[in-house]
Amino acid sequence: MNAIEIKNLSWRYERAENYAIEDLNLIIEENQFIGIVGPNEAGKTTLASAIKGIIPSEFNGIYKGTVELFGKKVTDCSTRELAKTVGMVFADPDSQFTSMSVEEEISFGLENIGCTVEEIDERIKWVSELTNIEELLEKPPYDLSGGQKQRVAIASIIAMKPRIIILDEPTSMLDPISKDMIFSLLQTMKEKLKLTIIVIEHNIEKLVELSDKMILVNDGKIEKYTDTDVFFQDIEFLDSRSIRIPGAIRFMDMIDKDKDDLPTVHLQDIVKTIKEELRR
Amino acid sequence: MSTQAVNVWKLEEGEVRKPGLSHFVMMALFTGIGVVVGTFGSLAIPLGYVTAFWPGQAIQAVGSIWYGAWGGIASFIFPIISNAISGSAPLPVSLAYIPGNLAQGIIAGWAFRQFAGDPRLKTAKDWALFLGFAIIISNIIGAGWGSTVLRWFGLIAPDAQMTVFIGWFIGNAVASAILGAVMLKFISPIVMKTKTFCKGYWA
Amino acid sequence: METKKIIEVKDLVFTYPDGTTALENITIDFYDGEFIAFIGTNGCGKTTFSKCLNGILKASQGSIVVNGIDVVHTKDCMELVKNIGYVFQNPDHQLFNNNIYSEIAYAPRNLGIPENEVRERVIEAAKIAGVSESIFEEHPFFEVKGIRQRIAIASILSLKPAIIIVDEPTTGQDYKQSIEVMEFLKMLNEKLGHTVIIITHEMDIVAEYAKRVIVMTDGKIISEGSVKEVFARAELLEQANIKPPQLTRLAQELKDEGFSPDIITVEEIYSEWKQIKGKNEIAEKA
Amino acid sequence: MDQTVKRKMHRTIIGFVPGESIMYKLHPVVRLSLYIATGILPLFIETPEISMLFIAIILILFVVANVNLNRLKIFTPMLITVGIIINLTYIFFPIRKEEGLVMFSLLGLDVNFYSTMWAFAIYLRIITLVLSSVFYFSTNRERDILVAMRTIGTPFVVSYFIGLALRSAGIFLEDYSIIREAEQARGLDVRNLSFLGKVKHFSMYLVPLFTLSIRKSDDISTGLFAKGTELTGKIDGVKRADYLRSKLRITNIDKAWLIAIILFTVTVMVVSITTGLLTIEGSWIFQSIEKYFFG
Repeated sequence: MNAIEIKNLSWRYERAENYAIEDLNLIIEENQFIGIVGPNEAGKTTLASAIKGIIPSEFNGIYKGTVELFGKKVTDCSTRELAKTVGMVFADPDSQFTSMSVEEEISFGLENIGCTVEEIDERIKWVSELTNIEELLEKPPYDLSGGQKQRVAIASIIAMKPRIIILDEPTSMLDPISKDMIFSLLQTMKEKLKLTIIVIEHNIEKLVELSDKMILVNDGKIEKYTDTDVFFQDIEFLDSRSIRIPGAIRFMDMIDKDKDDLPTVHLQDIVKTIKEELRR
Repeated sequence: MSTQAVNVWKLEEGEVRKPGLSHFVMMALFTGIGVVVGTFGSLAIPLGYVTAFWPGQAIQAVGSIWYGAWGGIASFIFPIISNAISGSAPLPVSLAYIPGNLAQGIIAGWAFRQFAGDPRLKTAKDWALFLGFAIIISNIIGAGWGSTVLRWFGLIAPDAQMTVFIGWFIGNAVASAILGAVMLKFISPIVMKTKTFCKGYWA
Repeated sequence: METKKIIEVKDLVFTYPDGTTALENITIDFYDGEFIAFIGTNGCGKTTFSKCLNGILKASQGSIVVNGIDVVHTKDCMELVKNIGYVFQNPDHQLFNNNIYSEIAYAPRNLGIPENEVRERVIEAAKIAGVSESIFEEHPFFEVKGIRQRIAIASILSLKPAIIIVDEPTTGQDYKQSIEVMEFLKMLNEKLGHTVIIITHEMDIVAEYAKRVIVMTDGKIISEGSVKEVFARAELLEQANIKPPQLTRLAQELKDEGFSPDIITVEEIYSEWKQIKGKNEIAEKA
Repeated sequence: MDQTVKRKMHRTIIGFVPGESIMYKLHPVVRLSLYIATGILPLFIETPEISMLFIAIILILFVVANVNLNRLKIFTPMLITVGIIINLTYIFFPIRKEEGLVMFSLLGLDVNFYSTMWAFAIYLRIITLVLSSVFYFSTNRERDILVAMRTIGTPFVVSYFIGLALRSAGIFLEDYSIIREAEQARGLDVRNLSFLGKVKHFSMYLVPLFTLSIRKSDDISTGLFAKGTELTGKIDGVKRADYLRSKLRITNIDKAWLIAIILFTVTVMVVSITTGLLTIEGSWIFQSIEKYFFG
């Protein structure tokens, strides 16, 4: 089943001169891990907001076309239905933390979608173990580091068990190790929870390791939407769009310049391939 | 000088403004700001309940100019919290202050809408509205009410009410005129372009 | 070549008011014209350290001398500001003027510089930072984040400080913007001779631009040296919870094949690859 | 060893509460009712010695509750100025001066006996009230306040609003300290500023604070939308679950305390209204001073 189906979507913010998204079509199947890349202001966040229904509900502007989630138009969904279907985690962890303690932050969303106290209790236990925040449950927001806040933000969305989860630069404030933790959490989620996960990230090196498919958004349009290895076939094109190519992939590209098969993209596969090449 | 002032409160053609979650959030943020400013105002010059220098009234007035009734609600809630935190008024006194605090907020918002003042304080009329309604009249009512509350609770000698009233009025008015003018002059241009800015009382 | 010491830090200790020690006995020197990167996990003390350097935070013990000024004891914050500029991570914390021109002019005006020279400085700083003169009258609030960040940098540049510290210059920026900011800092460093210190989590950025790397953990400097030296010490980095850039890690995984553990660019790994491959082929033939 | 040491204090927006305290054994609603009781009772007590007893009890509570008494320091200047103001108003504007009980003259000003005694009684009363407020905020975290509010039936939207307001006060304070550093980094020296300069400088704190708040308000609203926020007490016609409250149940001991606090408060109120026991005239101090000056 298609998790997301976007048809001819255009959106222009009130007062803006140009369309942020123009005539965009996209189909994302269930249980996929999608990485979205592209320059800033290209329309990545706008696209995510349209999937989540924040656009057109929370912003004024001109909206054309349709966005369907599991066959139902977002514009026909109530806020609560949307919350149950799509979860979204934003870049700034501070403005997502609106309660006075971590457990309250997680329970707030669950109360909104009508969970009972017992359910909430269970889900908090489950999600805090999954995201490794058990120690933080009673803490207030100003007692947490940026990384901890980002984990709480993710936990509070996962707890709502949405079928689709969108993360908009979820690791912007984090050091490399904390970034790894978030990404391995995403990996676990994908495997265990059979979710559809969409991640917007500038850190392509990490996205590559997890994404089934990658989307390049540029200038309000989708310029490329393919399997991850196919995505890196044409490095010159990606360069022309100022997309950072992970060093190892660039190196592989230099090695098999004249080969036609798909590039190896995962770091461990690259290590293996190089070892094999050297033995040949 | 172009005196052809535009009425910033008039809806443009086809413009739809409706209250939403973002107004609620802005009200909470503004209340938080008021709590901080109010608490520090009370602690900075520690005169206890006769807060002779309390810039909090500026937050109240400006809040209702920018955010209409949302700012009005914030204007009577934040002093309860900031007074409790700074210990400058006990809970019962704080509750008794509510009508005065509401007046200190909402009069400014009403006057600017009623008489088409520009929050950016562009003309002499805007300044007159600001000083006349947002500062002088608001604080006369606020200080009048407040000093009466203090007398009820026996916290001042009944005959001292006039003196306390004058002290209160001057302290609040001077501090708030400065803070309020700075806020309106420097921040209104930004606030007015945001969607939470209220042209009416609720949106 | 003898270069001048520009920052001398001796036995620096910083303790927060609540009693937690953020920095412990740091002793290090920085030289004029260096390009330095501070790296380490969140909360390792790198930001605290850099704030001590320009006197925003007052060191609890020890001494810091910047260009001959005793940072810990000086009362003259102007003198200090002229020598060491600090760009905060979020530009919104430091933009407070009504238009972009006065934003950039703010610091030189604080120094009491005559208005015509202020104007020159503003124009120069804006030009270097890539802020167009056509938006001088605009309100900084309405610019996009990339521009706001440039304005923030320009507002520090107009002070012409010998040392510039930039906290997380590339956070939230896309690749192109990151490159632009970093190329710009590189230009300040190489062409204009500023000493540049960046605080960052992006190891690729460190590998490409920094000359010297300071690794911090729990308020201590646990490793320092050139980029290659530091990234080659895999175990030490692990201790600091830091991972070298992807290519370095690739080379380190291929150590047994003969790759050096301090590779940082694609060109290096490619030329080593050719060498090793060539050797293997010769060995096979023999 | 360091890792196992429990933290001595918990942070709140305005300061710290002790890490461990006997007060935490009580349900937040009991603590709130204690606050309300200690916030009302002093208004029914005129007798100085009983007010002093009350103050002593609150100070003992501070110690029992493990609160760092240093916290009281920031309130000292205020308590002193309040004392001065009360006394001045009652010296300059004496009450019951017609009785003509002048204790002594100070710089040509008659110091009226009854007025002074009254000022003293009122002053003690205000100290009691301030201390009870400080005590409440020194032993309750924000979440306790919210739980207590919800327990006494405050509508969800109100308690949520208060929570969000407190949260934003926290964000506001954090931003403020960063902005202060940023200004310093650009060579702002407040000491050298003229009055007008100081006013202008004031705006330099405000502008970034507000611009940040405006940006954040947008982010927070979309964040709340993303969580399917409903600010009503009912979801689908069913009462909204209250997780936080469910975690803290009211025990029988809590109930006993509640009843005791209410009974005590009501008793004191009744005694105060119906008898003369708690009036200033009934005070032993009042009577002795009266005797000393006027025989």
